[in-house]
Amino acid sequence: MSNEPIIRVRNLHKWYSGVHALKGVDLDFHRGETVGLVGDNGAGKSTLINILSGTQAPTEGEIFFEGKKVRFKGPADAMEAGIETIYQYNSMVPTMSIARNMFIGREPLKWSVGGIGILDTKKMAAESVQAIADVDLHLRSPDALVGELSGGQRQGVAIARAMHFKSKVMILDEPTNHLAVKETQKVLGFVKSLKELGIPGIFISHNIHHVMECSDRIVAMARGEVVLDKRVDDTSMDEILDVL
Amino acid sequence: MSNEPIIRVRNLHKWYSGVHALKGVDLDFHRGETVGLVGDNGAGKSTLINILSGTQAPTEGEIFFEGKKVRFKGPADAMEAGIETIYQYNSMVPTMSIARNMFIGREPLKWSVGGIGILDTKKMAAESVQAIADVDLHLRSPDALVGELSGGQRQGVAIARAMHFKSKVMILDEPTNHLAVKETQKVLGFVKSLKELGIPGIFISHNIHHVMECSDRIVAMARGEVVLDKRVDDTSMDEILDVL
Amino acid sequence: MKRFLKIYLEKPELAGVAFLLLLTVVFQARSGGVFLSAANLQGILGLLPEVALVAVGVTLLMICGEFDLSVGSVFALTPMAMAVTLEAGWPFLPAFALGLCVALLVGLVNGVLTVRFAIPSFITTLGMLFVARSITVVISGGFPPLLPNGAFPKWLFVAYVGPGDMFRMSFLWFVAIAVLVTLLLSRTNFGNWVRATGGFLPAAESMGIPTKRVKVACFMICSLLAGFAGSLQVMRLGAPLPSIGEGLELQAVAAAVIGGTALTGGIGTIFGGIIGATLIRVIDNGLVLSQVDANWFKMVLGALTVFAVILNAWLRRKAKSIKVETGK
Amino acid sequence: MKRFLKIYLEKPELAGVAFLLLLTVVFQARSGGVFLSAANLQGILGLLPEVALVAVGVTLLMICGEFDLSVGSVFALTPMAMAVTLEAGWPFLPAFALGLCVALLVGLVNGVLTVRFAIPSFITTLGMLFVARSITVVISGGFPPLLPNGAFPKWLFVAYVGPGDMFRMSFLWFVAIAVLVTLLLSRTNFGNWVRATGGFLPAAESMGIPTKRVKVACFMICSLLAGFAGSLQVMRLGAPLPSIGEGLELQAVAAAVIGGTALTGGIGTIFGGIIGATLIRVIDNGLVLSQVDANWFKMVLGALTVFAVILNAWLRRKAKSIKVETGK
Amino acid sequence: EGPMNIVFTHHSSASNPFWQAVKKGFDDACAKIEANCQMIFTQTEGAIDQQAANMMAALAGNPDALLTSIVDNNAFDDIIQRAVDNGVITMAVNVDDTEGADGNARASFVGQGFIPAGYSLGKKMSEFFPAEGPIKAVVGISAPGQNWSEQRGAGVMQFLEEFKAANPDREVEIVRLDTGTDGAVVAERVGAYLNANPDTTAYFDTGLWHAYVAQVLADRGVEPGTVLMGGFDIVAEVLQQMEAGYIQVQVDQQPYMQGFIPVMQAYLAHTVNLSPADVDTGQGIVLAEDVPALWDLAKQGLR
Ligand SMILES: Nc1ncnc2c1ncn2[C@@H]1O[C@H](COP(=O)(O)OP(=O)(O)OP(=O)(O)O)[C@@H](O)[C@H]1O
Ligand SMILES: Nc1ncnc2c1ncn2[C@@H]1O[C@H](COP(=O)(O)OP(=O)(O)OP(=O)(O)O)[C@@H](O)[C@H]1O
Ligand SMILES: [Mg+2]
Ligand SMILES: [Mg+2]
Repeated sequence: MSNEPIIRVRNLHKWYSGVHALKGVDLDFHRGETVGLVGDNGAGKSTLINILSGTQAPTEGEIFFEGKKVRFKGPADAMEAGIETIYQYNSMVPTMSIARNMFIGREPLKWSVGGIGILDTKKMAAESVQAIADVDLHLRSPDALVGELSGGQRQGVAIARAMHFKSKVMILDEPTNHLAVKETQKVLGFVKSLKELGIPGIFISHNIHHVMECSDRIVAMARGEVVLDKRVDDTSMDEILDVL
Repeated sequence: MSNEPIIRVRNLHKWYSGVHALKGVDLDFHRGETVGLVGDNGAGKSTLINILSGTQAPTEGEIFFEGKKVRFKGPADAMEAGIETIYQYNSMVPTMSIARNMFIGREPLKWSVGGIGILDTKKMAAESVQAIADVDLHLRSPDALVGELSGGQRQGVAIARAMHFKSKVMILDEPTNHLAVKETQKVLGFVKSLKELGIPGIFISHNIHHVMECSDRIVAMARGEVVLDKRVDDTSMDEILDVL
Repeated sequence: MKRFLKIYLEKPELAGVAFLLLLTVVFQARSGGVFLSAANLQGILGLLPEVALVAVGVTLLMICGEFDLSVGSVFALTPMAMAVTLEAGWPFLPAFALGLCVALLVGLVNGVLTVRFAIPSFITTLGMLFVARSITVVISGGFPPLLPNGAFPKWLFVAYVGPGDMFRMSFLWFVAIAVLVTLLLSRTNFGNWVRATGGFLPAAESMGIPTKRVKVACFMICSLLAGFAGSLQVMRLGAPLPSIGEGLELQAVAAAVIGGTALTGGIGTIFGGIIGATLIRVIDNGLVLSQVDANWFKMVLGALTVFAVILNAWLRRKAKSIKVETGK
Repeated sequence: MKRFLKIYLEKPELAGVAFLLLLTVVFQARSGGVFLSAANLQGILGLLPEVALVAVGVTLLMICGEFDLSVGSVFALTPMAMAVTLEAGWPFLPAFALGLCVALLVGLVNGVLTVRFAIPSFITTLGMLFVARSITVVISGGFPPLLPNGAFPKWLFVAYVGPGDMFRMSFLWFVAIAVLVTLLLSRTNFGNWVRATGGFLPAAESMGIPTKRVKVACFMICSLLAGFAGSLQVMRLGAPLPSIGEGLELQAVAAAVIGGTALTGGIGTIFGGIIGATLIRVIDNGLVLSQVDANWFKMVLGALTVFAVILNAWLRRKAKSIKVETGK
Repeated sequence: EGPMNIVFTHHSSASNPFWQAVKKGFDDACAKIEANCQMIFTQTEGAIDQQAANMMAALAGNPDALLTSIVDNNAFDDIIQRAVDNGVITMAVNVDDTEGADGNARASFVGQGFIPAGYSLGKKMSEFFPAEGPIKAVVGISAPGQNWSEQRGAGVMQFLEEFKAANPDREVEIVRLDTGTDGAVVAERVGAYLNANPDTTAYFDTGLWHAYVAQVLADRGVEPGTVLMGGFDIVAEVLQQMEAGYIQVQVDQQPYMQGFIPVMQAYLAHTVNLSPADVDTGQGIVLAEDVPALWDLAKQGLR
């Protein structure tokens, strides 16, 4: 049972209009294992994790989640199944406050009828302040608009949210972009801590040092195909740089 | 004459609604010198360079360019003066092709009347292909829409553009974000090459290694103020990490 | 004090309130005191709830990032459906319910077509503007039926209430609904979803919000309010003309924008929409009292509308440049 | 072949062309062959240049990211200004030039207000819709002046030309202008700026494009074309009516959207706008010929408009899912 | 030979009850002669350019007869001339060229012009004016710039000016308001005006929206007849308000007849070559005492 991969990807293809972005990807993600996903720009990393998180539909191929074949119709399905994602782009609503952004789609409610109810704004403010402090970010107030934050502050809020809502699987697409030194360390610490919590993770980064530091296994992609899939202990920085 | 700074900033203040983002910044940028600008998230780095490149207006303070006091009304003014900038965000039009994005505002014309004329599309295509190849980026065609590129590809195009239009001063706001290993090396190489070309540069990054590698001088900011301003040779990684 | 000023002036709807007060003073003077007379206020307060309800719905939908040009037609269709069934002998409640169901259905169709085929709601609802108006004419058979006297509970919808008969019941309905929608938008998770959907659709989607359903719901609320508003008007005036509500769509959008709602979605408040609608009504009424000649009427109306928005933008900019750390 | 199909179907305006062909066949059958008769085509081609010119301007402006609701009013104001001065004894050329200058001025005011105060053009031009219409009525004095016979060169603007008198001169003007604007948009640096400004304003600005001036220029071109189109119509009909062009604003926007222009700016083609305008005219004309009952007319019109856009979206999606590496 | 093809184009939209009555007369008449008939409305009220386009489209189908309102002296001249040249029986209905047969190639005119109608409304109303004291008349222009509204208003004002000239000793004030074409808005605007100017003698509407003004006055408890009111066309609400005494004079052009008669004339012209003749569908002044008789007709859509 514990040997069965939590996510199994078989023969995954993705066609954008005129671009064959994934060309038959086969991958297994195991419980309690953090996979570092590396690859050239445009290799298809984001495409792969977008499919896993339900934001895009595969053109062909199958995904098994906990052994069952799944077909996510949207991010909501994937989140329901327990996949939490930090996207490379597009993860914040700039016209809304930090506190609201933290909880979009998962608002704490004072009471509700049929899923719709009154927001518990106090709890939202308190928890978001806490979550942001947890990533060492200094923000003025949870009521500031995300659109008025600096690049790194915005990324920090996205990280804080994902850390707050830990889930069965964590996917992080270049989470340390825009982040300052301290915050980057926090994020790397978080990724490492996933293993202790038994949460499998997929960590995309162009910084091979970071990837080697945090992952158990490294998967390298190039032009829509997996070109290397080894445990960190079985490979070396040079081998990875070589295939890229 | 050669001792006079190319850009002199005096007592620069910037108020966003409710936020005092720059609190009296004094800085000199000299000819032939690359300055590494580091600082925490939200320290005010982007704000500072946005003012230098004309996208934002300072609330208070003065800027001297080549000794003359200037007041940029918009990015066009700054570009005219010779300041070329790669922004942290917002530098591409996603609905337009790579070739067109490369040349927006500086289109090569077959002939023109009063500044308006017929595009030399062949030249645009050829030069953009060349410029992109120069940053080691593999792109399908110069006609692909920027909005359909991967994060790194997009950043690569922005870099290629800036490298193509070398100017009197180069400002780079976190240019290596989203870039893969090889492309990052290209960019660092480019920053280093600025010195040889005698072009002063301002290089923002959260990767202290990169900054130390490329810059002559390091300026660290925190909470809207300059807290460290030393030549690379006179400081150390630890001192910098200390003030951050 | 400075801080207080800043925070308040930054709210776009409060710039609207300021302009409203200014206009009140001007019109009061120009009309020789008639503008604020009880009878005139009574007149304004009769029509206001109806257009303001439409503005409330349109504002909500615009915050959600969509458009509805068909509100004017629904405004006519709902009461027509009600009147025709009333004339056919149905009791009030089922007839009224039927009317509102028709409105909901129109909203549903608008919403489903828009999100299902991913086409601009501008087009869907422009088509619906024609379709719903056409159905109105068809079911009326061309000749508007009379609302049989006593066929509907006047006391519940249009009777005068309050001191000096200043208000109508419709005003109370309007206030209740406005408060409800305001709370829905600002205090519930649904409201959060609406703002997120209109603010940045890709982010809202990737955060697992059922954006399609949120949009359809907003379309339906918008249509329902327009239909209800139309019914109020018809009950007040006693006869359903198939032509009522023509041009209401642009007026409602204008009200929302004057009140600070962004055409691109995500930004705005219900209160702002109401202020916008009130401004439009007040300008209209004040111009009549100022005896502006027919040919010039529209010019002043148009100019004042633009001026309202300019003032609004200007005040906000001023407020922003006040240097106070708000701690935000 | 597959690749060819893909590339062509992905162009939104070509889906419009396909629908146009389909409709032609349907209407030709339903009208018993009248639809494609010389007389009817002549009729369509008489009116088409006028609305299509307006659509061209509006499409350009929408690609630039702005809206113009005042085109209908300018459509009436320009020829009215011309007619009034003609009646006052001016020769044709100065009168015509004056009319076009008025149109340019309206565009300038629209543009300057919009960019100077950073307010939505929806509001500026909605205000202008009222103001310009009001000025039209005022200068006409309520009653349209007579266009003195022979006061304008019929041969240059509205005379029939071509085999079987199929075309009017206005059609040639339209073709010439359409080609010009198409080239302006696709081949010049100005066109590049327009697309960039509408595509993503912050990027366009930071790249040093004078976005404000670009916008104002587009407003002026849009107004100018509307005014010129209105003049053509008045010269064709021989009477400057103060009421022409009402409702044209929504029709022009609809034409642009049907032709694939995005309401958010940056995306679209002039040809698409023309196809959209043609579709609207053809649907209108075909419905008349198909003897659709008056009360149902609007319903079919609305439904077909929505259907055109749905088909458009569907075809494009199909084209996108064709798996061919286009090397883009 | 097959059934006759008759087309009716005019300047109004489908949500206008007056034209629905014309349509009923038109359809009924067509049923009687078993003709193939089509009435074409415009999308927006008073859109003459659309009407012209509709006429051209309809003529492309080679109808036997074209019935049309001629709301502008020039806009339709060419089109009608060509129709006549092609042998289409062409008649003006409801509104004619102000120059009559001289200004246009149409064969005949059935109906009553806007200006005369306005004039007779004013004239009839003057019988209700108080015998002495100042007169303050408000003319509500429903749609400034549109012929139907401007000309009706002009007719009323023409009479009022004559009245003023004829009574030099009395103070006569005439005000033009933009009242709009939406019942609720008209009610609010005119209601507000009357509020501010309680000394108003009479309100003339160029459409039927004064019925809603009457509603407002009734709501406010203003006695019927305090402000005299009159306007055009008959619908149920107008009759109701006439009975209540708020509306004194209404001009009714007998729309059903305007739809019916021209079809008959066209039929005669087509079958036995009788030339169509002008028909005045009546000054059509309706007063309160006529109302009971009208109810039934109105219900059937005949008036
Ligand atoms: N919406 C789209 N339409 C067309 N092509 C696309 C689209 N999105 C991505 N692509 C293409 O698919 C390929 C894979 O993109 P993807 O974003 O998965 O790359 P990536 O590995 O995440 O790169 P990076 O490291 O730069 O983020 C690229 O060639 C890209 O141009
Ligand atoms: N448009 C804005 N409105 C209000 N506050 C803003 C706005 N833009 C930036 N700020 C604030 O100004 C401060 C400085 O932001 P800036 O973008 O200059 O930081 P930065 O040093 O570039 O940070 P990063 O490394 O994260 O990019 C931050 O506190 C930010 O929240
Ligand atoms: Mg990526
Ligand atoms: Mg920054």
